[in-house]
Amino acid sequence: MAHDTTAKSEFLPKDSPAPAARPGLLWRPTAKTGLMSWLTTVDHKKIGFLYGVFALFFFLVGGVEALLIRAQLMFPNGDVLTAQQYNTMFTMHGTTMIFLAVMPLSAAFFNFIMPLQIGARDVAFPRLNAFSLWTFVAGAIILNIGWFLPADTHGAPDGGWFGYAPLTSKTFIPKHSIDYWVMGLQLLGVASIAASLNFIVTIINMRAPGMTMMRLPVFTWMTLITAFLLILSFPAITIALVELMMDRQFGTNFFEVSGGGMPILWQHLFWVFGHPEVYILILPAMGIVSEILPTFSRKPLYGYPIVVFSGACIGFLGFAVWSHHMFTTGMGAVATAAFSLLTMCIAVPTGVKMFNWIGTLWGGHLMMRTPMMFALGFLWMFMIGGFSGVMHSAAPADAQQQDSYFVIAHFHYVLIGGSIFALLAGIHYWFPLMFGRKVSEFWGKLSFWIIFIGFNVTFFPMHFLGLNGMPRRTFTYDPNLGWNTGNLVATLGAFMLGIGIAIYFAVMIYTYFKGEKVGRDPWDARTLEWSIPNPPPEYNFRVIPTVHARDAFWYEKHHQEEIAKETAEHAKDDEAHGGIHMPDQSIWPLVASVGLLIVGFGVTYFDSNPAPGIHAKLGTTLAGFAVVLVGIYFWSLEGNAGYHIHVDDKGNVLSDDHAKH
Amino acid sequence: MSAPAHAVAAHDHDVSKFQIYVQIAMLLAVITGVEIIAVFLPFAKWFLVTGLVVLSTVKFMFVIFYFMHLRWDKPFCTILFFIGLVLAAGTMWALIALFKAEASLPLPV
Amino acid sequence: MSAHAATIDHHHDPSTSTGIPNKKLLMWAFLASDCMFFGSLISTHLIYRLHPPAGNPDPKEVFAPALTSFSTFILLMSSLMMALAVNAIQKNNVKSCRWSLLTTIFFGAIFLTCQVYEFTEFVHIKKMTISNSLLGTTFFTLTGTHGCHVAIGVLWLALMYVRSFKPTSGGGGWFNHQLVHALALLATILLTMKVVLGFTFPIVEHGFTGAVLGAAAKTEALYILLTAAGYGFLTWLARPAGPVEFDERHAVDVETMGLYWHFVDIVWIVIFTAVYLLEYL
Amino acid sequence: MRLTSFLKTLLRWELAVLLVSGCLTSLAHASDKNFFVMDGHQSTIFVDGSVARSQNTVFYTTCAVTFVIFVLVAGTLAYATIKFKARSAADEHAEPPPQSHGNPLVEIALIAASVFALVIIAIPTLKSIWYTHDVPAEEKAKGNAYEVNAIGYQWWFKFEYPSVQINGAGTLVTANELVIPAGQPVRVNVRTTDVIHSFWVPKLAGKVDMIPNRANYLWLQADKPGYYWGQCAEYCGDSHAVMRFRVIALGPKEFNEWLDGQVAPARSVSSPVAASTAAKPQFASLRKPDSYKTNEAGITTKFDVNPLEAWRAKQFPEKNEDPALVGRGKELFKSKTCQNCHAIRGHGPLGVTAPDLTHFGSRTTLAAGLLENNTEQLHRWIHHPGAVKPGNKMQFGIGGMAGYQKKDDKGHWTQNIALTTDEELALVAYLESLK
Ligand code: HEA
Ligand code: HEA
Ligand code: HEC
Ligand code: CUA
Ligand SMILES: [Cu+2]
Repeated sequence: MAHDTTAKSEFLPKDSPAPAARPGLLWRPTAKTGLMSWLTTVDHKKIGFLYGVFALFFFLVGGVEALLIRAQLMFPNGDVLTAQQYNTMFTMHGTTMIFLAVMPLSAAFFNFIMPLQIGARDVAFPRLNAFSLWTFVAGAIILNIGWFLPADTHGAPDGGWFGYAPLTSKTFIPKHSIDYWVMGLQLLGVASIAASLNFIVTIINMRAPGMTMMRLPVFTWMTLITAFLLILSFPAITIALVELMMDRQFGTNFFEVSGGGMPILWQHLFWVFGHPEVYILILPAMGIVSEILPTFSRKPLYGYPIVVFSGACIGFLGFAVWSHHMFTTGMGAVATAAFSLLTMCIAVPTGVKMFNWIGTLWGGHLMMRTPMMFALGFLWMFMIGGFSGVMHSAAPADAQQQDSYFVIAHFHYVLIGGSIFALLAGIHYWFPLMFGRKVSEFWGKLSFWIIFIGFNVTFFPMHFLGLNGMPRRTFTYDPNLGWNTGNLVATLGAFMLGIGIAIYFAVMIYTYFKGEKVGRDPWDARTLEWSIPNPPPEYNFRVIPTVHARDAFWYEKHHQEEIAKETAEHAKDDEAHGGIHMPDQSIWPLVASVGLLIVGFGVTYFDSNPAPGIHAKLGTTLAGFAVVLVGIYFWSLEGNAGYHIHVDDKGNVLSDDHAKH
Repeated sequence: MSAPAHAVAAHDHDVSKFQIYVQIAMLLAVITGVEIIAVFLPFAKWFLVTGLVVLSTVKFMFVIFYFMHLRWDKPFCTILFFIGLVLAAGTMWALIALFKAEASLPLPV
Repeated sequence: MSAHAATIDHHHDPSTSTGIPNKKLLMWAFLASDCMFFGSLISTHLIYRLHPPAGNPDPKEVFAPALTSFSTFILLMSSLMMALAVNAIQKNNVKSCRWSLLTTIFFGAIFLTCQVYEFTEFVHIKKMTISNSLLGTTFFTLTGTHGCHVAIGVLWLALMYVRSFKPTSGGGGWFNHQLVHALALLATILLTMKVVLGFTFPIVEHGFTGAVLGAAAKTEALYILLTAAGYGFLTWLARPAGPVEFDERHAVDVETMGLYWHFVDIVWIVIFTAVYLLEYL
Repeated sequence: MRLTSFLKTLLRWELAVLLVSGCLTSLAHASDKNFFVMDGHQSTIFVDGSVARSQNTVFYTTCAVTFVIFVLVAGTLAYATIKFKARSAADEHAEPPPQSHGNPLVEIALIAASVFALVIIAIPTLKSIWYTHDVPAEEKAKGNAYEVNAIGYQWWFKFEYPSVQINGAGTLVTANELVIPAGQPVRVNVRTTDVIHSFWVPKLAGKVDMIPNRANYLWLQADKPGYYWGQCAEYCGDSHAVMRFRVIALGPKEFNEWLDGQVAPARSVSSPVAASTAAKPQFASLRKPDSYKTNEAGITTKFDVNPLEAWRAKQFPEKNEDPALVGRGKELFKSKTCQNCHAIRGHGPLGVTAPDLTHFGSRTTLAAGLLENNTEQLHRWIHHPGAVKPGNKMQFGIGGMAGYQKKDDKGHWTQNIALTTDEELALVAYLESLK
C-alpha cells in the first residue's frame, strides 16, 4: 500500500528495457557534499535550508536599512542620509523585507516542513522546486544590483515599495533604478508562482495514506491557501509591471498622461496584488502559531475546522478589499463605503482564529519554552496590529491616517509582531528537527524579551506620531511639530530591537555548531514531521506513515503497538517494490535561472537608446533567453527517472542503485 | 493501491469521443458565425451585449468541459480552475465598475 | 506502431492522493493563475476603451473583421485537432497522434501568420503603433501577449512531436537526432510563415495578378526552395524506425500540453468578443 | 554564571515591564508635551474644522470599540496564560490535559459578537463617508461654497481662485499659502500635471490625492480664523518630505481685503537704477548661506507663538526698504532669467512654471512652506536652492527651461545662473518688497 511518492507514474513498468543511453550532455550530478551538491540539489530540505539562509541574510540587510532610516529620523533635521539615499533606503527596506525576507522565510518552512507534515518523501516536482529557488536568487540579485552601480544613472530602486505611476515613469525617474525594481519583482514573481504551483500539487496529491484534507496540519493548510493567494494575485502585479516596463522601454501609454493614460490604474493593479500579498505574509505565520500553541499546551488546536475555514475565508475576502489602500484617491462615496465595509468583514474570520488560539491555551498545560513565548508574543502584537487595521478600514478615519506614521505603526505590528514573531518562533520550534540541536532556553528567552520590548518601544510611539500628523516617507522634519520625542524613542527602540535580533542570530549560529544535541521529538509534538529522526534523512520516511487521525504523530505515540505492526508490514511492501525511490539531482534548473538572470540584466542594465545601447540590450536579452531555453529543453530531455535506495530498520542506507546511471 | 490492470475497466464512452469532438467543433464554429453576423444586425445594444456574453460563455464552457475533459475528470480539476476563473471574473467586473463611476472620468483635455 | 486497445484509465492515477496526475493538476492550477493574468490585461484594455482619449483611432476603422474571424475559426479547429491528438495517444495510437499534432501545429502557425500580418497592416497601413495611441498600446500588448502564448504552445507542440520519435533503446545518438529534428521542424515552420507572408502582402496590396505573383515568387524563390527542402528533410526524419518510447503512458504529457493549448483558445474566444466584436455594436 | 543568574532574575517579566515604564516616564519628562498630548500643528486629534471633526469622531468610535474588545480578549488571554502555565517540572510531565476539540456554540457566539462590534463602527463610518465626501447639499444650494483650485507640482503648490478674474491675467493665482474664508465651506479641486501628490491639512480635513488625469476634490471648513500647516502626503520624488504649504483662514472682511490686495499688480518701490548699488551694512550681520548644515531648519520659534499675527504683520511693507537696491533687484530678476519661470504681475512677462511671486513678500514662508520668509532664509534660498531642497527644479530646470544649472551637450551639469552676493541681496530686497 505504500506510496512511491516521487515516481511520476505508476505505469512505467518496473522491468522496462534498459533505458536509452545517456549522452554526456545530460550528465547527472550525484555529489552529496560540496558546492555542487547545493547547486544541483532537488532535496526539498536542502532547498528549504537555502531559502532560509538567503531570507535571513536579506532580513539583516533590510534591518540595516531600517536602522539607517531610524538614524536619520532620530532627531529633527537629521543629515545622516541625503534625501535621495533616504528614498532609496525606505524603498529597498520595504521591498527587501517583504519579498526577500518574509516571503522566502515562509517558503523555507513550506519547503522544509510541509512535505514532512503530509508524510511525503519530496515535493511533486523536485526540479521545479530548485528552479524556484534559483530564480528567487536571480530576482534578488537584480533587485539589489543598483547598490553597486553609479547612483546618478543607475542606483538602487527609489520609487517606494508600491512604485506609484507616474513617478516611476521614465520622465520622472530616468535612471535605471526603477528598471531593476521592475525586473527584480518580475523574476521573484516567476519564482513564487512556480513554487506555489508545486506546493499546491504536493499538498493535494502527495499526502500519505489516510491523510485526508481535514487531517492536514494547520500549517500545511495555510501553506496551501498561501500558495493559492500567490498564484492568483501575482499575475496582477506581473501585468502591472509589464505595462510599466513597456512604458519605460517602448514608449507605450499605459500610465502616460499625455497619451490619455490613467495612472490610477497602476494603483488598482498593484493593490489587487498588494492586499492578498499581506495575507501571503501573515497566513504562514498563523499556520506556524497554530502548530506551536497546541504542542506547548499539549492539547489539540481548538476548533480545527473553523480555523481552517476562516483561513480560506481570509484568503478569499482578501481579494475583495484592495481599494482600502486607495481611500484617498477620490473613488466616490459608494465605492469607498463598499470597500470600507468589506475590509471590516475580514476582522471576523481573523477574530475567529484569535479566539480559537485562546481556546487552545484554555485548560492546557502551557510549557513556556521560547517558541511558545514568541507565539504568545504574536497573539498580543498581531491583535494590536489588527485593531489599528480596523481603524484604517473606517474610511473617514483613514483619510487622516493614510500615508502617515499610523500606517507605519499598523503594518509593522502585523508584519513584525505578526509575521516575523511567528517566523522566529518557527525557527526555534523546528531547529531541533532541522539540525538535531536545541537552542538554549535562557538565551532564547533573553532575545525574545529584548526583541519584544524593543519592538514595542519602536513602533508604539508611531501611532502617536501618525495621529499627530507626521507623514511617512519623509527624510526630514521640523522640530516644532511635536514629533521629536516620538522619533527619538522609536530610534532607541529600533536599536534595542537590533540588539535583540543580533543576539537571536548569534545564538542560532552558536547552536548550529555547538548547541545541545537532542533526540527525536524533543517537544512532545503532535505532527508527523516529528516522527522521523533528526536531522531528517534524505529520504524522510523510512516507511511512509499511515495516518489515522488529526495530529497524526500524537496518535502514533498513543497507539504504539498498532503502528509498529503496520510499519513493519509496509516496510516489507516497500522492499518488494524495489526500495525507496529518490529523484535525481539536476543542474538544468540552475541553468534556466541563470538564463533568466541574464535576461533580467539585459532588459535593465542597457539603454534602449538606438546604437550602441539597443544592440547590447537585445543581444544580452536574447542570449539569456537562449540559455533559458537550453536549460528547459535539457531539463525535459533528461527525464525524471530517479534511483532507489534500501535502508535497514534503523534508517541506515544499505545500498542505492545510483551506479546504474 | 490498485494496479493498472484494475483500471482497464469500462471505457465504452471513449469510442464515441471522436464524434463528440467533431460535433462540438462544428457547434463552436456555428456560434462564432452567429456572433459575427449578429453584431451587424440592428438589435438593441443591451440585447447584443448580453447575447455575446452568453454565446461566448457557452463556447468557453464547451471547450473546457469537453476539449479539456473536465466533464470526465475528477471534479477537483473543475473546482481548481473555477477558483481562478471566478476570482478573475470578479476582479475584472469590479475594476470595470470602478472605472465606470463618475469619479473616475478622466479630465477633459 | 499500430493502435491497440487502451490499457490505462486516463482519468485516474493511483499514485496520487486524488487520482489526478501531478502534471495535470499543475497545469490546471497554472491555468487558474493565467485567468488572473489575462483578466488584468483585458481589464486594462476595456477600461481604456471606456475612456478613450481624444485622438485615439476608431477601432472600427482599424480592425479587419474578415481576417480576425478567419483566424478565430482556425484556432477553434486547432483545438479540435489537439483534442483528437490526446484522444489518439490515450488509445495508444501514436501515428494518429502525430498527425493530429502536426495539424495543430499547422493551424497554430496559420494563426500566428495572421497575427503577424494583422500587426504589420495596422502599423504600416492603418498607422496605429504601440506608442502612438492608447488603443495601440493596449491592443498590441493584449493580443501580443496572447500571441506569445500561442507561440510557446507551438514550440511545445513541436517539441512533443519530435519527442514522439525518441527510440526505446539504442546509443546516445538519439539525443543529437532529437536536436536536429527539433531545429528542422522549427526552422520549417518559420520558413513557411515567411513564405506565406511573402505572398500575402503583394497580393493584398496590388491584387492577384500574375505579374505581381511572379515578382513575389522571384524574391521568394530562395525561401520556397528552403522550405521545400525543410519538408523533405522532415519527411525523411519521420521515416519509420525502431520502437519508440512514446505511447499511452505519455498521454498525460500530451494531455497537459493540450490543456494549455485549449486555454489559449478560450482566451481568444474572450478576446475576440471583448476586443473585436463589441466594437461593432 | 553569576551574570546568567542575574539576568534570569531580570527576565521575570514583571521587572521588565517596570524597566520599560521607567524608561518611558523619564523620557516623558525630558521631552515636548505636544507629542504626548498630540496637539501639534498637524494634529488630527485637536482639530479646527468640521470635516476633520467628523473624521475624528469615527476614529474615536473605532478606538472605543477596539479598546473594549482588547480588554476582553487580552484579559482572557492573559488569564489563560497565567492560570494554565505549567509551574514546575512535575507539572510539565503530568498527564496531558483532556484532548478537547472545540465548541460550535462558543464559536457562533463570538462571531456574532464580532459582527455586532463591527456594526457599531460601520454606522458612523458610513455617515461620515457621505458627510465628508462633498459640501453639504444645503450649503451648496445657498451658494455658500467657496471654490479654489490646488495644483501640485514637484515640489510646491499652486492655488487658483476661479471666482476672481483679473483683467488680462486670467485667474488669481498664488503659491504655497492658501488663504480661505473661515466659517464657510471651501471646495478644493485638486489637480496635478506631473506625479501624484496629496493635499493634506490635518487640522481641517483628511487628505485627498492629486492624481494626473483625474478630477479629485475635497471640502473643508475652518471653524475660525487661523493658521494651519499642510503637507503633501503622497511620495512624489526627491523632495516629497519638504513639499509643504500653509492654509490661512480669515474672517469675511479680512478675506475680502486680502483678495483686493492680491488682485492689484505687484508693488513698485524702485527709484532710478544706480549703476552699482552695494548692499547696505545692515546685511552684513546676516548669517552666511553656506554656513547652514544640510536640512537645517529654516524656521524660528517666534512663529509658533502666534502664526496668524505673524502672517498679518507680513502684509505691510518693511520699514527699512532701500529703493535703489530694490530697483537693482528688479533688473536682475529680468536679466538673470528669473522671469522665465516666475510671474511678477505688473513687472514684466509672466513665467508660469514656477510659483507666482507677485505678492511674495506678503507670504510667511517660502520654498513650499519649508523656510520662513525672512531676509536670512530668502538669501539662503536664492544663494543655492539645490542645497536647501534636494533635486529642486529651480536648481536643475523644468523641462526645457534652464535653472541655476543646465545640462551641456555631454550631459554634465554646468552653472547657468551665477549670482554675486551683492546680486543675491538685491534680489532679496526686491522680493521682500513685493507685498
Ligand atoms: C501581515 C500583513 C498585514 C495584515 C495581516 C493586515 C491586516 C489588516 N489590515 Fe493592513 N496593511 C499592511 C499589512 C497587513 N495588514 C501593510 C503592509 C499596509 C501598508 C501598505 C503600504 O501602504 O505601504 C497595510 C495597510 C492597511 C490599510 C491602508 C491604510 C492606508 O494606507 O491608508 C488598511 C485599511 O483598511 C488596512 C486594514 C487592515 C485590516 C482591516 C486588517 C485585518 O486583517 C486585521 C484583522 C485582525 C484583527 C481585527 C485583530 C484580531 C481580531 C479580534 C480580536 C476579533 C474582534 C475584533 C473586531 C470585531 C474588530 N491595512
Ligand atoms: C516584513 C516587513 C518589514 C519588517 C520586518 C520591517 C522592520 C523594520 N522597519 Fe519597516 N517597513 C516595511 C516593512 C518591514 N519593516 C515596509 C513595507 C515599509 C514601507 C516602505 C515604503 O514606504 O515604501 C517600511 C517602512 C519603514 C519605516 C518608514 C519609512 C518612511 O516611511 O519614511 C520605518 C521607520 O521607522 C521602518 C522601520 C523599521 C524597523 C526599525 C524595523 C526593524 O524591525 C528591523 C529589525 C531588524 C534589524 C534591526 C536588523 C538587526 C541586525 C543587526 C543588528 C545586525 C547588524 C549587522 C551588521 C551591521 C553587520 N520601516
Ligand atoms: C527653471 C525655473 C526657475 C528659474 C529660472 C528660477 N526659479 Fe525660482 N523657483 C522655481 C521653482 C520650480 C520654485 C519652487 C521650488 C520648490 O519650492 O520646490 C521656485 C521657487 C522660488 C522662490 C520661493 C517661492 C515660494 O513661494 O515658495 C523664490 C523666492 C524664487 N524661486 C526666486 C527666484 C529667483 C530670484 C530666481 C532668479 C535668480 C529664480 N527664482 C529663478 C523655478 C525657477
Ligand atoms: Cu508632492 Cu509628495
Ligand atoms: Cu490591505
